[in-house]
Amino acid sequence: MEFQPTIISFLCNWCSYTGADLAGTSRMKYAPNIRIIRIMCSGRVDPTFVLKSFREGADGVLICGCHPGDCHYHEGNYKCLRRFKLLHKYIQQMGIHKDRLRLEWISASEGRQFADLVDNMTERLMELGPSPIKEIMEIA
Amino acid sequence: MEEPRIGVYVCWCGTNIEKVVDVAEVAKAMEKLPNVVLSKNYKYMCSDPGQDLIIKDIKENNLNRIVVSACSPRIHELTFRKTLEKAGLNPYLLQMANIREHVSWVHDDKKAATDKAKSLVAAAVTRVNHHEELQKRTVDINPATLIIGGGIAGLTAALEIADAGKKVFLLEKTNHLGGVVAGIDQSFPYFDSAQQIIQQFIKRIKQHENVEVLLNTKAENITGYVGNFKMPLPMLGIDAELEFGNIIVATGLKPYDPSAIREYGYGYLPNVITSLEFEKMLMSGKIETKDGKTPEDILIIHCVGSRNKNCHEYCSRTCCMTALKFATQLRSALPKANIYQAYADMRSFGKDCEELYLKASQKDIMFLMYDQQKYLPEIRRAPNREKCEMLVEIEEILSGDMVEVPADLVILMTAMEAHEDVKDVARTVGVSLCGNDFFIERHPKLDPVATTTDGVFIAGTCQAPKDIPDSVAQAKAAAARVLSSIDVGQVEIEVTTAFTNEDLCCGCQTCISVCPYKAIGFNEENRVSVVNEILCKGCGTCSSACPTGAIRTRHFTDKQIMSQIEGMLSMTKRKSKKTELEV
Amino acid sequence: MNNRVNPGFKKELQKFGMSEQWNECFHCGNCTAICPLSENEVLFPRKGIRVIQMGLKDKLASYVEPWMCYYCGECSETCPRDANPGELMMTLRRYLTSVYDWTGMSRKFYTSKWWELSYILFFALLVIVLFLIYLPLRPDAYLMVNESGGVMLNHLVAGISGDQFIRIIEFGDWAMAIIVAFILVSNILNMFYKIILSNKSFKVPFYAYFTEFWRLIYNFVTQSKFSKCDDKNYWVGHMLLMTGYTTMFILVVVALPAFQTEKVVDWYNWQRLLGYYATFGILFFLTVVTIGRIRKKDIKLQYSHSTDWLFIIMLGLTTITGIVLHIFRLAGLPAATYYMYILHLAILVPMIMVEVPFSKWSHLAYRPFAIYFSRLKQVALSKQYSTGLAPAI
Amino acid sequence: MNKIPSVGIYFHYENNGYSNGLNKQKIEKYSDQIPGVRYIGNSHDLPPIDKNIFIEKLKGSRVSKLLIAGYDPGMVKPFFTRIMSESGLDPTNITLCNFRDYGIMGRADEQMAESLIYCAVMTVNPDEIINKVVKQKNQDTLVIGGGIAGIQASLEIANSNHKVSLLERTGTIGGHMAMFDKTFPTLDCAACILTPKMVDVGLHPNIDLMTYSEVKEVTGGPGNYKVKILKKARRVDLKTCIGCGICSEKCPAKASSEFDAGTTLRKAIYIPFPQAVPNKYLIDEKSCIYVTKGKCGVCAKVCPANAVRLDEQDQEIEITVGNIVVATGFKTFDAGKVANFGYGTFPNVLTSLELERLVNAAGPTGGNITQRTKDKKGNWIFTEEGAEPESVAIIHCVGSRDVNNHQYCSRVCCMYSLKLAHLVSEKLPDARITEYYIDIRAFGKGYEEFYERIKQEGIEMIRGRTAKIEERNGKLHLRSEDIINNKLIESEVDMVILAVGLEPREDAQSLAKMLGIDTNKDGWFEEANYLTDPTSTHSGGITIAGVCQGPKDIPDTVAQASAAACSVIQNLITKKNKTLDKTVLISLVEEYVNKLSEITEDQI
Repeated sequence: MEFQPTIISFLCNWCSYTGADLAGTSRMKYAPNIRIIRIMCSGRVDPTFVLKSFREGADGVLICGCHPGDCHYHEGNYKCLRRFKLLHKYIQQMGIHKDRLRLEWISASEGRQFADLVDNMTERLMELGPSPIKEIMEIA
Repeated sequence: MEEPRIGVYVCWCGTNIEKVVDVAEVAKAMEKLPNVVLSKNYKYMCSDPGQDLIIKDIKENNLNRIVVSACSPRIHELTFRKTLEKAGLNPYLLQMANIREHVSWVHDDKKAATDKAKSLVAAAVTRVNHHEELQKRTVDINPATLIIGGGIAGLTAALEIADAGKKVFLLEKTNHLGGVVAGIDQSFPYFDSAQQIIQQFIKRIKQHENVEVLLNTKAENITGYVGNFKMPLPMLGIDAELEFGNIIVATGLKPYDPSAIREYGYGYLPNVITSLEFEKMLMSGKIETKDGKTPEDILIIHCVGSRNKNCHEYCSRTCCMTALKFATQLRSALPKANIYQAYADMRSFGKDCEELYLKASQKDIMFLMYDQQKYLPEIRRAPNREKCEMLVEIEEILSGDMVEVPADLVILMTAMEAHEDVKDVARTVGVSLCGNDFFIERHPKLDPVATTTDGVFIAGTCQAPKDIPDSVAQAKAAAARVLSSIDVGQVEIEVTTAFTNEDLCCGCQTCISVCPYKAIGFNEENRVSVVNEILCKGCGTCSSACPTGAIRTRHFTDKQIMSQIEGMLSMTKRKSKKTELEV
Repeated sequence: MNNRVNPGFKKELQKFGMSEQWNECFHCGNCTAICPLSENEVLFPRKGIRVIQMGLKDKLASYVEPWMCYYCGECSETCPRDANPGELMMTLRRYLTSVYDWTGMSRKFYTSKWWELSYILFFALLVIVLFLIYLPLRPDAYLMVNESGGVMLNHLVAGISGDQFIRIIEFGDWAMAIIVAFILVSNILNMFYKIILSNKSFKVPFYAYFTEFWRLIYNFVTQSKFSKCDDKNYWVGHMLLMTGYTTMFILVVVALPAFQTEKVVDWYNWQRLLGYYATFGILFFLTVVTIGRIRKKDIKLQYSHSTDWLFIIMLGLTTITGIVLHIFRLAGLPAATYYMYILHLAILVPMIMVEVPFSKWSHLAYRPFAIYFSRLKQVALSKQYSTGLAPAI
Repeated sequence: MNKIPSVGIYFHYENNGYSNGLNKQKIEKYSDQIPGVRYIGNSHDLPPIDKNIFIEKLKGSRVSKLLIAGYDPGMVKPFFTRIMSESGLDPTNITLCNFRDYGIMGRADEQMAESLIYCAVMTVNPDEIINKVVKQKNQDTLVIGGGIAGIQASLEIANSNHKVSLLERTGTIGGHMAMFDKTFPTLDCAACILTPKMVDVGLHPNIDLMTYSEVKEVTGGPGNYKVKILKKARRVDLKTCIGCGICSEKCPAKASSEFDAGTTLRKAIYIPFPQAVPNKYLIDEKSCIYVTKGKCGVCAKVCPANAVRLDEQDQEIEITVGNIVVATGFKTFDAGKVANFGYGTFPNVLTSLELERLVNAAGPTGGNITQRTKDKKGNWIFTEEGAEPESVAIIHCVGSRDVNNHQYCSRVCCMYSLKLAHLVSEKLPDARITEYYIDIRAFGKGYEEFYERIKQEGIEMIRGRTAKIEERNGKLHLRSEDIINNKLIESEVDMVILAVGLEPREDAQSLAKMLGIDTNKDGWFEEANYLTDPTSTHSGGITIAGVCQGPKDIPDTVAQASAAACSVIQNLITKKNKTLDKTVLISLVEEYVNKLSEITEDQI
C-alpha cells in the first residue's frame, strides 16, 4: 500500500478552525491525512508542540492562523510567525525536511483554500516519504 | 484529584456521520483506552434524548469526564457543557471531537475516515484526562461612572447614564463645559443652532442630581479594573477619591494649527483665519476683515492639515460639510459677496448632506478643485492697486488651468487632531492609541465603542474625527454598555485565562512583552510575573513564550495539548508496536 | 496673469439663455462621456461649463466647442444634477455669435427684445414704404392675368417693364446679400482671429489651411457630425430645413429671373418642384419644433429664448406669406398678389437682415468654420507635439 | 406676573423637499397675537436680501430679540445675526424654531408648531412640555430586522438581562453583512467577525429568535405595544431539523439563491448559507414542487430526523413588548433602472453585491473571479471554469448622487468599491482594474489611508462618471471623461461592476405607518432629532438603528444600534417611557408655560 502520511495541524479558533468547518459544511473533499487540534490563537503554538508531534510520529505539521492583521488577539499570528521562522531553521538542522512544517494563513471564509492546502501538503509529504524521526523513534 | 472516569459518545448525526464513519467501530475502539468507563454511539447526541443519555450515564456510572464526538465544537460545545452542568459536573470536563465537519463531510473513503475519526476521538479522550474544573468568575460593578471630557459626547453619555438614575462623574480639564461644539454657531445640514443645543445640554447637566461635574480636573492615576476603578482627587484633600465601575473616554479633538503650512501664511496674513475663528464671526454677526471692511471675495480652503502626508494622512470627515455650511451661511449674511471654495474631493456624505452640497451650488458659489497632496493654493498679499486684500493662486484641476482668485478673507478648514495630553489619558486608563493618536477601539467594525480594556469605553472624536450626530450616537452606544453592565451588576470574566506558577518563574518578563492586553504585571518583590486574570483574554501567547513553562493557560495547558498530540498519533502507532500510552 | 476668476461673468451670460442651472454642475464628466460628438481633442460640454463657472472670459472667446454640439439633449437628460449642459451649449452659441459680431448688433438683439423688434420693424417699414412709393401697383393690374389664369407677377408695378422689375428686385437681393455677406465674412474673420490668431500657444502650418479646407465644404453640405447624434430623426428634419432654406436662398438670390418667371410653369417643372420642396422642408421642421417648444417635453426644446420664438415666427410668416402669395397668383388675383408680395418681402428682408449676420441663422456659417478652425488648431497642436513643442493646454 | 417679551418673529420656509399641508398663515397669525411678539415677515413676501429694510423694521418694532421659525430657519440666521449686530442689538438673541423638529414636517401639525413657537418666545425648553412620560408596562423588547444592527441591538439589550424578541423576515439572521466577503478598511472577513455574533444570538438565553416572520400590525402605545407577527410557514421543524442537508441534496426544484445575490441556484428546500442561524433548513414556497403542484415531497421522505412539515401553514401570533428597535436595513438600488449601463442585458455587468459573492471563497465559483459563460441551455452562469476577466471596471455612484435616481449619497459605495478593487487585484494580479468615480469619499477611520494604499497597488482611479456601456464583440465598451488628465477614455473591459447605492426597503413606508414613525423624502426613517437624538423617534419606545435611518457603514451602524439599545435599556431601568404628545393642545401648553415661567420668575 502506498505510504499515507499523518499531518498534525494546529488551527486557531477564530479564523482557521472556522475555515476548516466551512470546508466541511461546503462538503469539500480533501485528503484524510490531517488531524486537527484547536487552539485559541496561533500564538499559542509552542515550539515543543511541533517537536512533540514529530517525536510521536507525525510526518508533517501544519500551523494555521488568521491573516496578518486579522488576529482576534491583535498580534498573536505575528508572534507565531516569528517563532515559526526560527523553528523552521531548527528542524532542518535536526534532519527534518523544511516542507514538513508549514505555517499558512486561513481565514474563516477560506474553506476551499484549506482543503487545497491539505491536499497539497499531503501530496508533498507522500513524495518525501515517512518522517526520518519515526525510524529513530521506532514507530511504524 | 480523583481517578478520571471517562464516558465517550459517538454521534451519528442521522446519516451525516454514520454514512462515512463506522461509528460503532469508533466507539468500540475507545473502550480499550485507559480510564474509559463506557463508550456509546447514538443517533443524535444533541437532541434531548441524546443529552438525557449523557446525564443518566454520568449519574449511574459516576462519570467525571465526557467526550462527545460529533459536529464542530463551535456549534454544540455550549450545548454539551450545559448538559454536564445539568448532571452536576463542571462544564469544562468536556472535550469534543469534530468528526462531522472535519471527517465525514470532507472524506469519502470509509476506512480512512473511520481511522481518522478514531484518532481524533482518542486524542479527545487522552486530552480530557487532564481537564480541570474551572469556575466561572464574576466581579461586581460599581454603579458610578467616570466620564472624561465635557464636550458633546461626554455630555450626551453623562445625561444618558444619569437619566437612568445612575451616578456620573464628569471630568473636564478646562473651566467650562461644551467642548468644541460650544464654539460653533450652527450645525449642518439643517442649520440648527448648535448654541441652543449645547446650552440646553449644559443646563440639564448642571441641574441633574446624578451628575457631579469636576471642572479643571484631569484624569490621572486611575487604578483598578473593570467594575472597581479608583481615582484620587488631591485638590479636594489627601483621601478624597472617586470610585467608579466604568470609564467613558470622550476627550474630543483639537483643531489643527495651520501656521505650519507655509503656503497659507496663517499667522502673518491677517485675513487668513481658521474655521473656528470664522464661527466666532458668524456668532457675532460681524463678518469683516481685520480693517473692519465687509469682505467682497471670500475663499474657503478645504483639507487644511488633512489628507496630506506632511500633516495628517487621514480625512477629518466633517470639514467638507462644514465648508458647505459656511458657504451657505455666507451667502445668507452677505448676499452680494463672491464666495469660492477650494476643495479636493467633496465629501458630503451624511444624511441630507449631498442635498446641502446641491443647495450650496445653487447659491452661486464657485467650487475650485485642487490637489491636496501636490499643489496647495498659495496665498499672497495683493499689490496696492488691487481692490482685494489677497490673491490666491490655485492649480485648478477641473479645468486644468492655473487660476488666480481674489480674496478679502480666507477661511481654512482645519483638520481635527488629538489633544497633546491624550497620551497621558491613554496611559492612565490603559487603552492604546493608533498612529494618529486616536484611541483604538476593540474592533474597528463591530465594537467601535469598547476598548481592549474591560470597563473602559471611548466616544466621540477621540476615537476618530466625526460629526455631531455620529459623536452622539457613539456616546449613547458607550452609555448603553455602561448601563447594561450596571444593570446586570456583575461582569463575567474569561475563565480560560493564564496564571503563573511562581516557583517556576525566572522573572525574565518575556510574557509581559508579548501580552497584547497588558494583563501581566511584574512583582518586583518576588521577581515574578503576575497575571491579572481580569484583564487576560486567554490567547495563550504568553504560555508558548515562557521559557520555563511557569505561565499556563487554563483549558489549553501544555499537558492537555501534548496529550492530545499523543492520543492523535497513538492509533497509528498501535498497529505495529503495542507501546503503552504514556498517559 | 489674466486667468483671474470672475464670478460676475455668469450674470452677463444669463441674458443669452437659461438661468443659473449650470452652477449645479459638480463635474462628473457624464455629459462629455455621453456626447457622441465629443472627441479627445474637442472635449465638451463639461469644460465649457467649467469655463463659465470660473468666468474666464478670454478663454471663452476662443472656445470653439459649442459649435460642435448639435444639441441632441442626451447630456441634459442624463445629467445627475440637472445642470442642463445641452442648453448651456445653446446659450454659448448665442453668446459666441455676439462675440464674433464686431458691430455689436448681435449682442443688442440677444440681450434686448425691443432692440430686435424695432430693427425688424424698421426694415419692414422700409420695404413697404419703398415699394408703395417707388413701385406702386399699376391701375390696370386686374388685367395682368396670363392665359393659364395665373397672375403676371412681374408686371404689377406701374411704369416699368417685367424685366426691369426683376432687375430691381434682383438688385435688392444682391445688395442685401452683399451686406449680409460682408458682415458675416468679417465676423468669421473675427472668429478666426479669436480662435486661431489670438492664441499664441500654437501656430497653424500654412499648408493646413488648404489640406483641411475640404472639411469646411463637406460639413456644410452634409452636416455629417449631426448625423452622429443618436436622435437621427432630428437630423433628418434639420437637414430638410437646411436644404429647403438653402434652395430657396439660391432660387431667390442667384436664380431670381429663372424662378420668378412671368409664366406660371407646370407643376412638375423644376422651378415649382424645388419651390415646393423648400416650402415643405421649412414648414415641416418648423412645425415640429414649434410643437416641441410649446409642449416642452423634449429636453432640448424645454427652454426657449425670445430670439428662438422670434425666429420661428419670422420664418413661419415668411413661408406662410410665400404660400399665400403663390395661391393668390395661381388664383389670378393681381392686387392681392401685389400686396402679399410686399408683405412677404416686408417679413423676409428683416428676417434675413437679423438672422443671417447677427442671430440664429449665422450658425449655418459659423458651424462649418468652427469645425475647420478646430481642425487647424488640432493640426497645429499635433505638429507642435511631434516637433517637441508641447502644447500649453 | 408675566414678563412681556419683545420678540420679533420671522418665518423662513426653505424649500427642502417637503410640502405638507401646514397652514402657514394660521401659524403666522397666531404668533403675531402672542403678547409682546411682533411679526416681521416671511420669506415668501419679504425675502432676506436687503438688509436696510430689516434694520428699519427692527428699529420700528422695537424688539430686542428675534425668533426665526419655519422650515430650516437656520438657513437665514447669518443674515439676521448681521442685522442684529448692525442695528446695535445683541446678535446672540436669536432663537431658531425648526419645524423639522418634533415631526411637524411629516405631520402638518399646526398646534405643535404653535406650541414650539410659544415655548421659544417664553424661552422654555419644549421637551418638558410636549413630551409626556408614561409607565413602562412591559419589560420586553422587540427588535425588527436581523442584520448587523438588529443583532447588535439585541445582544446589547439581552446582555443587560432583559428579554428580546428578534424578528427576521428571512430564514436566517445576518442580513447584508453576511453576504460580504471582506470589510473595509481592515479587510477582515465579514463572516469571521459576524458569525460569532450570530451564534451568540442563537444561543442567548434572553433572545427569542423568530426568523421567517414579519410584523403584521402594531397596536397599543409606548411601554405597551401589542405586535401581531406573521410566522411564515418554514415547513421544516426547527426543533428536530439537524441541518444535515440530505433533503436539499435530493430536492429536484431550484431557484435563484438570495444569499448569493442571484449568481447561482439553490434548492427549494435550503439553508440560506452554511453558517446560518438557526442552522436549519426551510422550504421556499414559490419554488417547491409540493407546494405549487401538490406532489413530490422527496425531502420529507429522505429526512432522517423527520423534520419536514410539508403542510405547515402560516401562523399569526401576538406578543406584547415595551420597546421596539427598528433595524430593517436597506435594499440595493436596482441597477437595471439606469438604462445606459445595460445591467441585466450584458451578462458581465454585475452589481457590487454580485461581485462580493463572486470573490467570496464560499461563493458560486469558490472564490475564482470568472466571467459569466453560456451553459447548454443558453443561460448565462458563473462557473469555476469560466474565463478570468483581464480587465475590470468599477463604476461609482450608480443610483446615488443623481437627480434621476437618488439625490442622496449612499455613503458606503466609494469604500466598498475600493475594497472590491483590492480583492480583485489580489486574486487577479494581472488584471487591469479601473475605478470611475466622482468624488472619493473615504472619510472614516483608516479609510483615507486605505484609499492611498489602493492607489499604490496600481489600481487606476479615474475622476469621471461613465456615461454608457455598450457590448461590442463580447467586450464591454466604456466611455468616460478623465477629468484630471483632460482626455476622453474609451476602454474595453471584460467585466463591469456597478457600485449600486442603498435605498429603503419597499415595505419601509408601511412599517413606518404601522409604528407611527415618520419617513423623510427619500423614504428613510426620520429620527427624533438629527443632532442630539439620532436613534429615537417621536413614538415613545420606538428606536431606529442602522441603515433604515439613512445609509451608513458597519461601524456607524453598530454604534447606532448600541445607541438605540441605550434608550431601550434606559427605559427598562427607569421603567418609564418618554414620548411625544402628538395631541398637544396649544391652550394647555400656554397655560403650562406661563405657570413655569412664573415659577422661575419667583425664584429669581
